[in-house]
Amino acid sequence: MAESVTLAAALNRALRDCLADDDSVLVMGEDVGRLGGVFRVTDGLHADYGDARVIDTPLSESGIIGTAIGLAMRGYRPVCEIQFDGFVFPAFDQITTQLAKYHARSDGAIRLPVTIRIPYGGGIGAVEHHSESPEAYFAHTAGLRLVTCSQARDGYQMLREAIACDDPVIFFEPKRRYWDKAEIGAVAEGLFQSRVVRAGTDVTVICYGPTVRTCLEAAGLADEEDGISLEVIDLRTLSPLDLGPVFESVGRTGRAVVVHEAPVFLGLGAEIAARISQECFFSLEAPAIRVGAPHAPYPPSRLEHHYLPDVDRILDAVDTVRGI
Amino acid sequence: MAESVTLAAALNRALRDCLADDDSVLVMGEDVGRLGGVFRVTDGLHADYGDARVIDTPLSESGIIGTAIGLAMRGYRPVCEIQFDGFVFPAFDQITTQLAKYHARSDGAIRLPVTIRIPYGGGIGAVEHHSESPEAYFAHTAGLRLVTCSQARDGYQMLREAIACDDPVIFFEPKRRYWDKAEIGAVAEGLFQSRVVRAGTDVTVICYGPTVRTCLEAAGLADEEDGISLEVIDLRTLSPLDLGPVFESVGRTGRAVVVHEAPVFLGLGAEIAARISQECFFSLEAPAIRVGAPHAPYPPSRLEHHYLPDVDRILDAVDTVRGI
Amino acid sequence: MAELLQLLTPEGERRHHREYDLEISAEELRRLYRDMELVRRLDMEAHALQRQGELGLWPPLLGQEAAQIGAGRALQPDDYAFPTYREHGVAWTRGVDPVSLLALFRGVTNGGYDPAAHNFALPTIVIGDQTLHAVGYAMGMQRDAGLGQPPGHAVISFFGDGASSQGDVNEAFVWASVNEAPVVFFCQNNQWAISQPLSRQTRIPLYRRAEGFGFPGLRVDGNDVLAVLAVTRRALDRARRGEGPSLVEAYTYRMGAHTTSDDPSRYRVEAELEQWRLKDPIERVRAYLLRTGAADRSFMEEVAQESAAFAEHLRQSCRAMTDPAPDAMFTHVYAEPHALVDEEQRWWAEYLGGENG
Amino acid sequence: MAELLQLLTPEGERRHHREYDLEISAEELRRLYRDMELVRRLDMEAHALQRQGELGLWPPLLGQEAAQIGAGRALQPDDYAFPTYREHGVAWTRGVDPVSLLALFRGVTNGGYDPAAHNFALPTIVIGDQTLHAVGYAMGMQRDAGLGQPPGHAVISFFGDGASSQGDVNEAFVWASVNEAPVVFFCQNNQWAISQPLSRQTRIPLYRRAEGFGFPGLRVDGNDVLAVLAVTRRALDRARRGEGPSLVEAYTYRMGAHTTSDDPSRYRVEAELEQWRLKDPIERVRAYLLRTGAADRSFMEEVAQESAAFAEHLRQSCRAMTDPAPDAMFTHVYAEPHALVDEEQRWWAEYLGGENG
Ligand SMILES: Cc1ncc(C[n+]2csc(CCOP(=O)(O)OP(=O)(O)O)c2C)c(N)n1
Ligand SMILES: Cc1ncc(C[n+]2csc(CCOP(=O)(O)OP(=O)(O)O)c2C)c(N)n1
Ligand SMILES: [Mg+2]
Ligand SMILES: [Mg+2]
Repeated sequence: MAESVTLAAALNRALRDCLADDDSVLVMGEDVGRLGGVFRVTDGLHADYGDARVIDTPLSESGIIGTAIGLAMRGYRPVCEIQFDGFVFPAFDQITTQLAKYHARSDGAIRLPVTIRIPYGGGIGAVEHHSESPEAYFAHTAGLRLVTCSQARDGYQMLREAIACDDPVIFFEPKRRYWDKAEIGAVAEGLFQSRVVRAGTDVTVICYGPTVRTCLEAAGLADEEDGISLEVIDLRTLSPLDLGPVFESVGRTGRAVVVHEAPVFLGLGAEIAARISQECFFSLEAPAIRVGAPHAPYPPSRLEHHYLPDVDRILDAVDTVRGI
Repeated sequence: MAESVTLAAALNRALRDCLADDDSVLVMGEDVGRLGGVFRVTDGLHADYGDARVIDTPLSESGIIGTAIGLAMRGYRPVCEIQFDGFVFPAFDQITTQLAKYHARSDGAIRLPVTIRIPYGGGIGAVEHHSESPEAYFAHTAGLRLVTCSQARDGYQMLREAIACDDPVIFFEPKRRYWDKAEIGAVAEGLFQSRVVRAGTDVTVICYGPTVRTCLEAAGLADEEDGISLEVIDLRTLSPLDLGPVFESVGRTGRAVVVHEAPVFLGLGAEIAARISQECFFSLEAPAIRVGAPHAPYPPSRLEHHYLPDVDRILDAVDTVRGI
Repeated sequence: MAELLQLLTPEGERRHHREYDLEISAEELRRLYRDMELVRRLDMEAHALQRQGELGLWPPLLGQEAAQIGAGRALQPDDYAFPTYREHGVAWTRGVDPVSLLALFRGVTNGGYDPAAHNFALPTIVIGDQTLHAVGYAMGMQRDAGLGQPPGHAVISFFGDGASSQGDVNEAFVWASVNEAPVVFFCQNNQWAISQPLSRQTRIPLYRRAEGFGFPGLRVDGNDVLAVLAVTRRALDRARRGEGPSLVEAYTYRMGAHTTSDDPSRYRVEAELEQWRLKDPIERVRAYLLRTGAADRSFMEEVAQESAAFAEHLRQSCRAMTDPAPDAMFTHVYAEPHALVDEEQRWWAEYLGGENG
Repeated sequence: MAELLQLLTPEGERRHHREYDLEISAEELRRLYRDMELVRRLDMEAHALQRQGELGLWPPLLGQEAAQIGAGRALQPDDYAFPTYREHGVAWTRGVDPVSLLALFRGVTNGGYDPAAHNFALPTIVIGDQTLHAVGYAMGMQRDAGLGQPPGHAVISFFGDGASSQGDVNEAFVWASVNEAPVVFFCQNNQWAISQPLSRQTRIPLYRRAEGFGFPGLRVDGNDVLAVLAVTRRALDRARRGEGPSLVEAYTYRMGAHTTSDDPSRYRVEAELEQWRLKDPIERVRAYLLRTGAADRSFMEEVAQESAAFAEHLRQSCRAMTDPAPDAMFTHVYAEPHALVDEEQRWWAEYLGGENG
């Protein structure tokens, strides 16, 4: 039944199937109803499931997460949409002090199976606050799980697993890849695990979400133009990290480049680089290098191509770790 | 004029002197007036400067930071107190999307010299939300400066510099050290820079805020009991980091241990370890090790001594990097 | 000051109110008296235990017994309550073992009981957060019954006068209003938020906040357990019938310090307390019981004895509490297995084993 | 529906109001007409430029010209205004170069002008945040004048009907009220928050929200520039005299899409627009001007010509804009030197140099 659909459509399918399979699943957020969300990921769900299951909320992010916590305590599985990455911050208190901690606080008595969907990342020429990559804030917060997909096939499966998970999960959706098509349907193995998406021998390139495609393009170019073989790993799970395949790979290549859109300073790359230097100390030929944004706010969109990691900057880093 | 006072008194003195020297300085927060703050850091300021300069605010952290931004736009220099580390999150949106970004957004036209004082860290036997170490969230946010002091001498000088700074500064106060005494008065050199607080030759121990004293105690013990010489560096500035002295030291010792109370996963230690492995790649005898909290919420206070880094865990890490 | 709804005067005289009157039996009255006596004793003992170093902290409810017992006894078992950190009296009415409250403030747990077993959420320390949880829970009740149907059950969310300034509390008002959620916002206006007097939070009586959000608000004498009971029952019934939220402002006073760490002498005057002592929530019930013969001295004696035994039980149970194992900080971070936590848990176990051995 | 304060009917007839009447000269009237014509033209042109790919996005103000010009012209130079992202008309009244608004939505800057030069803050995209900035700024004015003195100036904060549900906006109400801050909260209730109708945010008219916080709220016909001007002036005067905040709800309608990325056909019906077209804010002024002879066709002609020239200027200036240098993303992150930013800036310069060279 393999069939090629966009990431947005795959996520829509996942939500629809979850609503159908489990009456406790709710979809809630700003404009998720009639409009179907600003990216149409919830398109048609309200028409089929109505106000009881698909909730258009007031304009208040803290309210979305705070009420989702209450709904979860009552036995529901809310899937919350935060309209854009830059608008999750009003909900930061509810997420970090309540959603993340309630299970531990109750010594396991209370489970909060809340999924928070966040379209994230740049590259769509948007105005301020619409291109942020806030994953590091949440990764540093114990009690939350973070996952992100790079294409439709994973997107469908991972969102279903996120909703099925009894822990709070933040599901980061690479908004500039919403329109990329891939086949879905076949059950993708090893979800919530990182995966080698291109095997290689010279340098290990670690990435996730929107930069996976960029890294694969870089790998293609490196191979064609210079015969350099990059192994590309899609992390998929950001908290916890699944670094086993990374260590295995770096053990072979001795060289690692970590790529993400978020600022490098204390971005996920910091943890990954630190762990690589710890676990692969004796096999490293060069220090792991991080490619990401500078320590600066997301710039006006006419500059974002300089701010975001692109094929050239990735290949430049590859050269650096290769000592060129 | 050197004189021995507690950290709390030193900070009180700094606030008092800033209020006296600059009419644009305001002190604001919950209970900072008549009560003098729950830690008495603002003791007596309201009596001397009144409602115009020392503002008891409504119970609303977003309001404290949001109005401080407006006051700064009007030419004031607000010094905001967040009562406890765990209560900064309702203000997270105003801090990350407004305070941190307004200067860049206005292409430099608007400066927001807002200081946010946050008593942070554990070890005082408090209930939940009163022992957090949230510095990594803010360090990952461009546009903010983060500093923290480990004793009264730095505290006085650094708070004065923080208030004088034209950028937003988050000033982290190690609450369990509020009652430690030190001499203040003499101008401490090299503020906003890290500093070697104990010279050593075998292992470099990097720390800040509340863990500096712990690390110095560990260094004393290591010296007496095993003749191991630890060089202890007090970072003092967390964003930007001042790692020059760290690289210099690790260049000599070849071994590094990073210590903080915050969870290790994506804590500041991740950035520091990553930078050390990058800058000291060829002089490192062992991977840098991080000592901090596990990926778990701050536990009930009867367990906090297990959660917080103590002398034993620091010395255990020292043994590890020494290959023992 | 706004008219204060009262059914029992400080002197213990019964007042009647056309709208909010209350039929109450002698037995019910005695029960309310007993509740208030015992939670006041709990409060006293906890305070003493803190002074003796057995607890890290204690937020006293002294003076707020009527507000909490009145509200708590208005609830039915299937209703659900969301407390702050001061609702020891409400916890009592929900059948929560008082010892588990001591456990929390002793620092052996951050929770202490299973909320689902009592339909009573855990104490919420971050001011205001629980009001949104309450609205969400109420939206769940609406969905269980079917949207548009009377939910049949209701939620009550406690918060303080200071909390009324938090964004979350006001968002909770918006959500409750537009969803007609079956929730009662119960504000204990004890006049203070640590050192901040009410005037720092509002210029008008707090119960009027509700008007601006489109649901009814009412101020009641928070030291009058009968009035609180009557008003809260009404508000809960309204919610159960599907007529939406309401706000109850229980006008009372924090007779003690904010917590055992606080020093009120720095910010308020003794005279204020003197006044409020005259309005004690328990005295007026005692007077009424005796005058009407609904109870006699021997009953008061029984309660006093029960209270003494209760106190002894609390002291012993508190002192008997053992610290949790270090392992406890890892066990419930996640509901499902988590690679990093498992790894760290193993490391800690080994490390501590090594240390101790 | 709540009574709608109106001084000029959709048919262009003058209404009088005992409390809120307005003395206004023919010249002032013509100026208001011209303002509205030109900002509508700005809106049209920006919309077209976005369609041509010159702008990344545009949030149209179509239908809200009277609300914005009326409020903007009520301000004095020393007053200060805090906009959302849709206040192009207010920006116009503050002397902000419309081209800099195009610059922001073209993506060449996140700001575009110096707020201090116009007493007009930068557009705020995160819903509601600016209301607290406004209150803080007003608290600064109070301190400049001396607490208890009439501040003499006032602040106006714009926000939308959707924003009324944000915690920050309600906290701003609390802070303004308890501080008696000289601030006017100006809510353009354009009936929609993207696809969400007003009913998702409140069950009662928004102007009544103010009651719950202890300050006056008033609803005015937001398509009537005279009524908006009169009411806003009054509210600002009140604030300047030190009598505290007030809320003005300008009842209007978002005639266009939320932004150029939005598709309203998915969530609202054409019939609704038809109704509101009859209430056009400019038509009624045109009719009134002509009927009363305060202006003749030649004046309208002049304005039309000015508008055409203005449009041409906008098109050219927009197309002429060059992208900022990559360096720009580093220059203003901090006001004072910053080691990390400087280091990264150097790296980028070298890297790009290497690339291009
Ligand atoms: C978000 C947040 N900010 C600050 C605090 C510190 N704090 C604890 S209780 C309190 C005052 C609460 O006053 P009120 O809401 O009236 O409740 P009361 O303590 O009087 O029962 C404050 C400021 C907190 N717990 N949470
Ligand atoms: C905190 C936040 N959440 C969500 C958004 C996305 N968003 C942009 S405009 C808007 C609707 C705003 O409606 P309203 O306040 O009525 O203003 P209007 O657009 O109608 O002028 C939303 C939800 C945002 N900008 N900020
Ligand atoms: Mg109170
Ligand atoms: Mg609107």
